[in-house]
Amino acid sequence: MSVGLTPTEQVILNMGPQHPSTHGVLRLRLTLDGEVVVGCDPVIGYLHRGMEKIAENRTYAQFIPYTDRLDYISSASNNEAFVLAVERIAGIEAPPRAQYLRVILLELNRIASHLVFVATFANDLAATTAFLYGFREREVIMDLFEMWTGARLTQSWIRIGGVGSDIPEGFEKKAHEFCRMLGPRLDEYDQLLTGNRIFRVRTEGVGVLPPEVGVDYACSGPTLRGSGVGFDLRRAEPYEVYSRLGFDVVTDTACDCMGRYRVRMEEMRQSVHIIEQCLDQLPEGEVQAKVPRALRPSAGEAYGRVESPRGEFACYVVSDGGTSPLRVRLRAPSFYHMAALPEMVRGWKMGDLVAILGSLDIVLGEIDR
Amino acid sequence: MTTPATKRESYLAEVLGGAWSIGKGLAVTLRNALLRPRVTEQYPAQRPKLPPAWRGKMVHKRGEDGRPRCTACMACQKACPTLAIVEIKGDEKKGRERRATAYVWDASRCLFCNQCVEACPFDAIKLGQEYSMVAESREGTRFELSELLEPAEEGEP
Amino acid sequence: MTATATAPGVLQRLLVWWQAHGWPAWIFDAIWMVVMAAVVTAFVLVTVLFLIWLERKVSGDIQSRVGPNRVGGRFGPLQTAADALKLLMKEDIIPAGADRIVFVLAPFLVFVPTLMVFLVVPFSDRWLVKDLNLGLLFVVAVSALPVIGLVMGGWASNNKYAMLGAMRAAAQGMSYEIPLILAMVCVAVAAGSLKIGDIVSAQREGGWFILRFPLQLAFLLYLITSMAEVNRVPFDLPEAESELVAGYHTEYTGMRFAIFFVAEFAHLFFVAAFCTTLFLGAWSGPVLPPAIWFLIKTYAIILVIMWVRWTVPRLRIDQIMGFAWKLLVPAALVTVLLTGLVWTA
Amino acid sequence: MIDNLKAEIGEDIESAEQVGRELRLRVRPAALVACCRFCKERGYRYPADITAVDTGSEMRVVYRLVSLESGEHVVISVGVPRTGGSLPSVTGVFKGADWPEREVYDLFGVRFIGHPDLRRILLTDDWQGFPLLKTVPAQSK
Repeated sequence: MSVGLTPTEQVILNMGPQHPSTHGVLRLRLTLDGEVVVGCDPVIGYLHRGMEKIAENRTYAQFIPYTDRLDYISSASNNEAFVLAVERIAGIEAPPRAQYLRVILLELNRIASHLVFVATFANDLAATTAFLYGFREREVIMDLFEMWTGARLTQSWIRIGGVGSDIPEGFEKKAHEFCRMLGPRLDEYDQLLTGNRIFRVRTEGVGVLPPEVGVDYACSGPTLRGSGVGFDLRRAEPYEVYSRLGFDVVTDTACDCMGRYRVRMEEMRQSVHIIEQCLDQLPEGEVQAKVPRALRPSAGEAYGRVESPRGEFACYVVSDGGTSPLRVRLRAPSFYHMAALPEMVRGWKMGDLVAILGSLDIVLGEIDR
Repeated sequence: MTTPATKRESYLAEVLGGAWSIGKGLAVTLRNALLRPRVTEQYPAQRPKLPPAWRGKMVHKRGEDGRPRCTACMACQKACPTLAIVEIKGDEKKGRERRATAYVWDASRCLFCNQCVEACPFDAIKLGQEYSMVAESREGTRFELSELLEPAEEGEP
Repeated sequence: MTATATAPGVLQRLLVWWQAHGWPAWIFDAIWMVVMAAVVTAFVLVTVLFLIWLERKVSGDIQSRVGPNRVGGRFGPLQTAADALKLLMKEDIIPAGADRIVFVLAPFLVFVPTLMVFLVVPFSDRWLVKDLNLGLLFVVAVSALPVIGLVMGGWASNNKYAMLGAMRAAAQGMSYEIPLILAMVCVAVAAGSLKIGDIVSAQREGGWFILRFPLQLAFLLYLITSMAEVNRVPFDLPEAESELVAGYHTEYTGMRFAIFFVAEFAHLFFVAAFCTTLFLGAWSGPVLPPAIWFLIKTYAIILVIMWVRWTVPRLRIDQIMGFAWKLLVPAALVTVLLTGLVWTA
Repeated sequence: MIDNLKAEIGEDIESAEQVGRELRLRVRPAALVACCRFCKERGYRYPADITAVDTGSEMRVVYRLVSLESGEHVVISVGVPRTGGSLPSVTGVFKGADWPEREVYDLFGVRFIGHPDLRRILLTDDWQGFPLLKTVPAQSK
């Protein structure tokens, strides 16, 4: 970007760990040429709590509340991945009602997470009002969680062999109400953001992630689907009762920030559809299978993969037959997306960097673990 | 840094379309400003109505005799993922007759995961409605049995 | 026209008394202008406090929130006063690597010109501190000065975010000045004068300029460019919170930050007031006193600017420049041409 | 698949076992990169996970490659010594292997030969030791 003979110099800018749009304690070491990003080196680990080490020193059940603190925007998907892996090793199956309830919890978490995405993404682009609208709608979900599980954010309500409790009276009615309310509100977002010309020029064509590159970086979830790859674990490796539920795997061929945003907007509508099906099909019965208090699964290993709102959240559990796992590996989607970030931002401007980072919807809790 | 080829609109259509799209956004914000209710909770003045399932400060239940139901069996301590139940002591009686004399729960360690409640064989504890556990020191977040015990019922000695 | 010519009756008598002593009238004039300037400054500062409160209330309404509601009663009228007090008591930090003199000077270089322009705002039929012959030119010249202060502040902070913010402020300030001036030129052509008083009286005789083709276009151009001039979303790139933390004033704290902040809102009030003067017939209106009419129109413009600010996202720097040079400048030139054709025809 | 692989790689494959949708391979370090490339060419383009397991007696690095089309997994385990072990890097095959390999290095101390930028990732640069080894005690039990 040098003008004529004027010599220019590259600047190294340290963005974060305290910065309004790094979505937590992320640090980006940027090399800038004027406004243009020529290099980006994400520095992570500020939130590292040694979760995988903790897991080796806790019983299986005791580790569940810790998993909530990974992707704290949608804690149920972390619970689910861990519980799924443990149940596979131990050969436990949750009763049908519990499986439906899990799906309801997971999908409500997905909507809550996507609402936070829309909110923060809009905020990154300075549309402050959409930020508060997203959180306003999310608050209704939080109230639903509070009513059922007694906690708003870190529910830890998916347990080995079932869920923590059955839904209380009146929950179904309120959930239906929420489902009916959300659709029109999303249409409103479309008017406020999706169609807005300024929003479009800021997101369309920005931060292109070609599908083959996305797969090579092991990106998943809306980030990969926004590049046109229809990879959704709810379809590819159905867990719980997803195989019985009708929904579309949303993809978008735009490969840019707008594509990723649109996928998430549409996924919220699909999630509403899933929740309504679950509420209609919800069978009677127990919500917790018989599980020994001191669970000692036989030696072996299992891989639990869950489609979290961010992508493939997986849990690799190795058991040696004891009460604690021998090894728990937490595979966080944001970690892989973060690795792809430098490639996506190269050549874009500062303002685009914020948009691209926002469009990946990272959560530092699961990146740093 | 390639922009996918999109159909280029005419200059004027682009300008007018852009203005129209912003106008739609303005209509949304105006509608919200004039028609939608304010959702903020005025916290200290207005307290949240908590559902019965709320997981807050630990509460020790009393038995019919007014004494704590806790028998100091240590099941909750074993179940706790974070060592939040620091100390449990019982009197000299054995088994079901035993009663807790000391019980220290550290709110700053607690994850409010409910596993202690589920582990309790005597239904002696629950996570209650109290959500404000503010303290000025770490010591202040440790609650003794007397602070955790639910208030005695009316009419009892 | 001098201050004395627009002065009310009491003043006339004072002047007679003054000249009876044989003292020259220009000293009286000077004293009178100082007094008026002080009054205007005080008025602007109070207005800024009110505007900040208004902005928070408006954004609260738009965002389903309440906004300030504790300090000084149910609607929190004293919230900004309390905030100002807080800022006054904050520690004043000058970064170690800063260029101290420039750093200290910058806020004032932003603040003073934004107050100076109020000298030519006709708040009512009697209240125009100095109706300069080249009033419009004065506004154009003085309101371009704050950009220098922004660049100085950004440079002196010795902070990369501030530097980027300052560069953005410079680029944006320059680019948007051109369509802004062209929009004003349309008004000058229509009024046939650069003098504010003439512009106002031209509207009293022939109707508000916004009702007369093609000045509607000039009005739109003025509104858009003035949003850019006061650095508000979608043109808030120099501050761009989500990108540059706080842009050029990242390193400013306490009172120095407050001066930047006050200057920004004073500028907002000015562009709205001047918009009223140029296009909405200034203080003219039926029944109510002229000053009230002026404020009603000004606040209507301010509310529109706030409404836009809380609705749209921010543009990128190259898009902002493209918008100015590819759309606003040609449109402004066409408007000038049209105005010329209509008014000479 | 197994037969093809054996024909290609030969005796560097120590064992192969199909468990459900997973093909679990045990491979010698020398054949790792060839094996990964072989799998990628056959549709296992998604490097879902790279991690290590320290059982206390032996350590292995586990590569999980997934085919997005068929949903099949290939799980490649490679044994490494518990201290000072090293493996060839597969970053040349999968770009997505960069960060996970750094993480395995950071937490287990396995060095990846040919990795473009092998630094600590989650822990600070001056951290001593590799915390996920079983020899490192957890603070509280």
